[in-house]
Amino acid sequence: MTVMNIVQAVNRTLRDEMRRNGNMIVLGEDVGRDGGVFRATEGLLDEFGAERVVDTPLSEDGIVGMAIGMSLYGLLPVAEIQFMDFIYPAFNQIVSELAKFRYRSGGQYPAHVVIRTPYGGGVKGGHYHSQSTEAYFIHTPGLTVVTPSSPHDTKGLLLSAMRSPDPVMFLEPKRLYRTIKEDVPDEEYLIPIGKANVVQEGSDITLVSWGPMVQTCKEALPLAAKEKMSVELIDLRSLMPFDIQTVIQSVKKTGRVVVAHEATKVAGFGAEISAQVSERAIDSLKAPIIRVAGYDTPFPYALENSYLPKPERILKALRKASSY
Amino acid sequence: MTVMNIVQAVNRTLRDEMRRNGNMIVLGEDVGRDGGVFRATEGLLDEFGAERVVDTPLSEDGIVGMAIGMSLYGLLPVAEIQFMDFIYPAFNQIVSELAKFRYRSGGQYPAHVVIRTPYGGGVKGGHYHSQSTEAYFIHTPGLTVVTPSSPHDTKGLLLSAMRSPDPVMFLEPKRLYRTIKEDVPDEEYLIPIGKANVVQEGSDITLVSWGPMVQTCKEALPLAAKEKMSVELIDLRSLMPFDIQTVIQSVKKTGRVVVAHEATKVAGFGAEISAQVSERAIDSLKAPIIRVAGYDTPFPYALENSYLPKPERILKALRKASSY
Amino acid sequence: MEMLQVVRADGEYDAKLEPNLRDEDLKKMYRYMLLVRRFNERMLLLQRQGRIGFFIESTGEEAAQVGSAFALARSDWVYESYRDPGVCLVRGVPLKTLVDQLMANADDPNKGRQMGVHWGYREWNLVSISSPVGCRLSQAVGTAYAAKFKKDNIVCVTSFGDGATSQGEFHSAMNFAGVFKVPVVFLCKNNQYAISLPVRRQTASANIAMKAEAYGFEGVLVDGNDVLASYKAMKAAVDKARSGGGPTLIEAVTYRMGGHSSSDDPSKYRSTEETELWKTRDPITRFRRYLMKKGLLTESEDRRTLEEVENELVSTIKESEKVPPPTLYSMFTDVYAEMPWHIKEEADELMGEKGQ
Amino acid sequence: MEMLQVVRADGEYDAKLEPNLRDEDLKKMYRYMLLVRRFNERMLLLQRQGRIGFFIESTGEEAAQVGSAFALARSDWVYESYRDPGVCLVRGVPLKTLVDQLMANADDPNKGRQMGVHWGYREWNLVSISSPVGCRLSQAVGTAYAAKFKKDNIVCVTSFGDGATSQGEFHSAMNFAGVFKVPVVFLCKNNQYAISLPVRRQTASANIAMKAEAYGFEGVLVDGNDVLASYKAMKAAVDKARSGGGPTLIEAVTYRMGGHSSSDDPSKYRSTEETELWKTRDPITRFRRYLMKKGLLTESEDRRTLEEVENELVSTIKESEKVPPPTLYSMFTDVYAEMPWHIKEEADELMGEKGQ
Ligand SMILES: Cc1ncc(C[n+]2csc(CCOP(=O)(O)OP(=O)(O)O)c2C)c(N)n1
Ligand SMILES: Cc1ncc(C[n+]2csc(CCOP(=O)(O)OP(=O)(O)O)c2C)c(N)n1
Ligand SMILES: [Mg+2]
Ligand SMILES: [Mg+2]
Repeated sequence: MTVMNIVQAVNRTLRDEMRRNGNMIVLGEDVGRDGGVFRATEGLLDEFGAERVVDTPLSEDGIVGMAIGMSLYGLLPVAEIQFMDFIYPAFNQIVSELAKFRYRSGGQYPAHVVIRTPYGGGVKGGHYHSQSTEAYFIHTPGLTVVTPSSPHDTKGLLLSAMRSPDPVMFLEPKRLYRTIKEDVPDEEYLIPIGKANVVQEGSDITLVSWGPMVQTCKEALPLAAKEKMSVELIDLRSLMPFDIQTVIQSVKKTGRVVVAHEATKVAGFGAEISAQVSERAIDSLKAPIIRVAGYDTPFPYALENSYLPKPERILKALRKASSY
Repeated sequence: MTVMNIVQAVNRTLRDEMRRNGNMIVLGEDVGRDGGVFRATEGLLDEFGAERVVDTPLSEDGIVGMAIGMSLYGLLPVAEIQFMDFIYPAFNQIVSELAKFRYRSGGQYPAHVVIRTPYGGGVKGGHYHSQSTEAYFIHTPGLTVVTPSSPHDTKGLLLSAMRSPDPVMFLEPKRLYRTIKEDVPDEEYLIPIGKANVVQEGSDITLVSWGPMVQTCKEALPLAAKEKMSVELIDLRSLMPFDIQTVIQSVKKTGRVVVAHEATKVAGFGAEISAQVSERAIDSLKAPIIRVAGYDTPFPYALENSYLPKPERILKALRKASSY
Repeated sequence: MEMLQVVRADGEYDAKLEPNLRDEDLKKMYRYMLLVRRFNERMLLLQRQGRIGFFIESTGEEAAQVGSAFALARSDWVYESYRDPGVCLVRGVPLKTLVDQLMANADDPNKGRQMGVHWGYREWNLVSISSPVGCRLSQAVGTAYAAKFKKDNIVCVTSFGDGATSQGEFHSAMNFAGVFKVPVVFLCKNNQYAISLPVRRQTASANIAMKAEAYGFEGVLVDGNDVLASYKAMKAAVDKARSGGGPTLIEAVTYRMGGHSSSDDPSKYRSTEETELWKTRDPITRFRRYLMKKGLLTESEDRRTLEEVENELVSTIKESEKVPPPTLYSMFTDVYAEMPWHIKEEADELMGEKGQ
Repeated sequence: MEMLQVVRADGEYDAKLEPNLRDEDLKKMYRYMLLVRRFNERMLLLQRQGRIGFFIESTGEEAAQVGSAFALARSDWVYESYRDPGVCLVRGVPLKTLVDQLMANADDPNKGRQMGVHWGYREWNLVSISSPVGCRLSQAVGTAYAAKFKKDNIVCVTSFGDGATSQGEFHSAMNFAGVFKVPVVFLCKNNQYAISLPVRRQTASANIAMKAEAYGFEGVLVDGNDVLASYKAMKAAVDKARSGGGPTLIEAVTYRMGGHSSSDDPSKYRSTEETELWKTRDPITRFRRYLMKKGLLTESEDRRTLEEVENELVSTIKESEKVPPPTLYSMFTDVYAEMPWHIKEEADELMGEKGQ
């Protein structure tokens, strides 16, 4: 066991896997000498050399395109996109190419690239260093989308992502990079992609969340407990595929659902969870399915604190659901 | 009144507005001499000249970027992206720039660009000439998203798009380009953005759809009538903003909802409609909200016919909703 | 910049420039060129008859395809273009496999998942094509990087059109190739048009080859209607790449003699004079003249080869048309390595419906 | 390619190359350069003290900013970069307005919506900056197109870093500019680094200016630490553009003397020798020497100017700090021209909560 934060968990897990897998390559802007702007790749250049830890020119489509080509030839490229907000120059490579290679080639050319990227607000970054656009990627068949909410999950999920035969978007909650520290086992363990984690069991309301918002939900739990609401908190961990079974089971028990995410609300992934629940468990529902989400504006700067869903907003939604 | 199809309606409306507004410019690949690969800009070059009908190099980010810059200086650029599947090289320009210019500049620099692009399947185009990814754009605050389903609506909505002060994604149902002909008034009329159209009133089930799938829904109506289901068909017309009031009013009457779209199902815009309904009208619901959508695979080629939702699939969903 | 040419349009040639190829190979090259020409014509006809859905021909571009493909090793990788049936054939892809792709039938290794001309064959290191113009170039750079990393002695070639040079992804790929000095060859077949846009309005640069300088490596201009020059240019580039010399950009100057695709009418945007002029530069006529001058081909051999090619095409089409379409279930596989629950649900639903 | 230089690092100059500027203007230039230097230092300090959230300095790049901005007309448009406070100031933006942006307060014309250094002022034709590197270039081309279309006699300038030249959007913009021959000037401030990546690993081309050739127009290499050379290069480019000569790419060679941003530690990736070397080329020292040699500046005038600048900064900061933050409601406006129902609902909900 070692106590570490999320960024350290990323760093160790990359290092361990690079030691194990000589075909693994890390590439991206400033990942080498600089160790990444968040330090997630610190030390890798020294240990593995510039051929395996590749500082690229400033071009996201070049990074992802090159990673795809590496992967088709048998390497395991793990690309870093400095901020999720800067992934769009590579959007064509991701949605048109990476996501479809296996399918369009009839299985001849599976492209397995892991794209790591920090996302989410809370770092005073304004709208180009704060967005959460997981829904774009979830809505793109062929991509796997994963997001951890703790150092422990980071290790287990990142390992699974790197061992998966499919392309994986690995979304890292940057606001939590250094705020949560916990024991992480030193030995290898895989957290299965597609399985949710029931963070806390409860009987009154199901609270579904993922990524950085899980932490906010956790902070809302004692507040809810104080008001005698028994909340079952589910951390989806994996957004595509997502573990609808765990959600539905919970809803059948509680009859009430709140979904919390940081992304803007309209057409966010919360809508999918809501739609799935009302498709599969409408008779169990005792209240409207409530979404707590980012407001439908570009991510603000000065007013970031009012923009981000806080434990109080979640509490309010829980109250609304439970008192309906 | 003139009988015309959708592509003609686009063509006439562009022409009329260019006559009216000397600051309007049409730009894109093959829009000039060739008149557009679907002929939507036919004749414009001859009438308005190469300065206003601009054949661009093969670069979507160049097209949208240039259009933004034109618009900031006071022109009205109407850009054509040859297929929606080829919009991704411009995705960064659209989501990071076009959508956010007004907001980020505190209203100093509103960017008003209309992006016209054909979308949807049914033309034997395989996955790069068939996709429907409206959800990406709906999930991007700052963009307006509109899609007509008939020649009449095409004219009224395209005019509104060009007169709107906001950036508009104008999605044209390419499968219907030449299949529906109807009378279109010669005089100017605007169809308001944000208002749905109740195609048929009914009392048993609310069927919500948009774009090319509206036609498929219309074909399902007589089948449903034969089975004594009274269906209220709502054509959203505008997806952002969307007319939730009309939907909710209908649901309060019918208690049953089917949403039909061509895009892949997971995290598609159907999920948002479903989520809105269960948030706002759960007590009116007598059945699960059912989505009929494209399967969650890349768009196929040989099997396109089995992939696209057909009237029968919609009928099946209507039956399921009404017999629940 | 000078343009490399070995054989002139009239069949005269510069013996000093002739590449070192066996007579056998020269004859094979010719046969492949004929096959590509007739393949194009036949497939366009099938498309007109509704027997295949969509087709893009490469008539006029046979020399650039066949010449460059001859310069590659079996183990080299190719990110070919939709105008490269000749490259596929030279690399060993059976004619039937190409026709299967156009028919999108159950024998297509791509499982009928893509529009016609979107070739892709793992067995021959031909990477699955996609439609978005320009996005394959950086992938080719990545493959070249990987090969160099693994110390495999292979070169990665990617072929694309003049229009593709305008895409941002062209730039990224060229830049990465220069920075990482990988064994990649960029082959731009400048056929003068991107659908309706003539190349002089695609870019203001004097030519395309010179664009390589901006990325720190060499650009080469070659007569793409001259199969020997096309061979030579590619051979030099792959030799250089293989020996650690890094990337090359080749601009093969050629002409799209037909429409852009089976849905295009080129008379809207170009003149008959222009097309007539380029007919006088036809790569096949030219090579035929050369071979005859060299005594490697007689009129009767020529006729016989054409007949063989025709027969091969007719019988192949017949065979391909017998193959059934892909199974319904195949629509749902290969999205992921393992089918996730939500796709399984959808597949089950559809299969259930059809089972009824 | 030769690099244009008027004043050497030691203040010696080539009188034949001196631009035609009034003494008044030379002194103004110097004052602006000082102001930018001290602005950078002060703001970095405020950032360290937590009084502003984020800052990017442009120390070392004062000459390129001030020199180029002096060559523009009031009506010209500028897509400036985050390292261009000097451009904003020269164009007339009050110092307080820049500080308001960094404080994201209610006086910021951008309504506090963006991180620091994302300038944007309609009143001075300075187009609102965004973070994604490279995406402003094609917008500048569009603005230039529009101006030409409207027969307005203006030029559009866009300024960016060496790293930006790797983005696909750089390529598209350059290509469109060449094809449409619009009155645009691309100013690349090559400060040798893109965060940690040195320019020699950003591209394999000999320099950045030469990249213009691939797009059919001229590239110019200029000493970006020489304010007069920077002025001259930009003046020539805008004159050419204004008279219908089309685009120019200027590479201003300079050095990022500080870290990339307030979150960066450059000692991880570059040597002290290197930074020391560039200190000897400091643009302000150089220009001071020149002015003194010309008898346009005395030691005491210099001290007085610095004092003035300091006072201006101190009092401006004080003023800006008095301004309240933007209103809560302002978070919801300007997404669209009119607020749609769903945003209104969200605004009402939040305002309701806060009202309680
Ligand atoms: C990103 C993208 N935009 C537009 C298209 C539509 N399109 C298909 S081929 C083509 C022209 C390609 O021209 P060129 O690169 O010269 O190749 P050629 O067809 O001449 O061989 C266009 C515009 C596309 N496939 N991809
Ligand atoms: C598309 C994109 N990718 C990555 C970043 C992160 N980033 C911000 S500035 C920068 C380096 C820019 O270097 P350069 O263009 O040389 O400008 P400089 O900062 O040196 O003035 C990077 C990588 C970004 N802002 N946008
Ligand atoms: Mg071409
Ligand atoms: Mg730089």
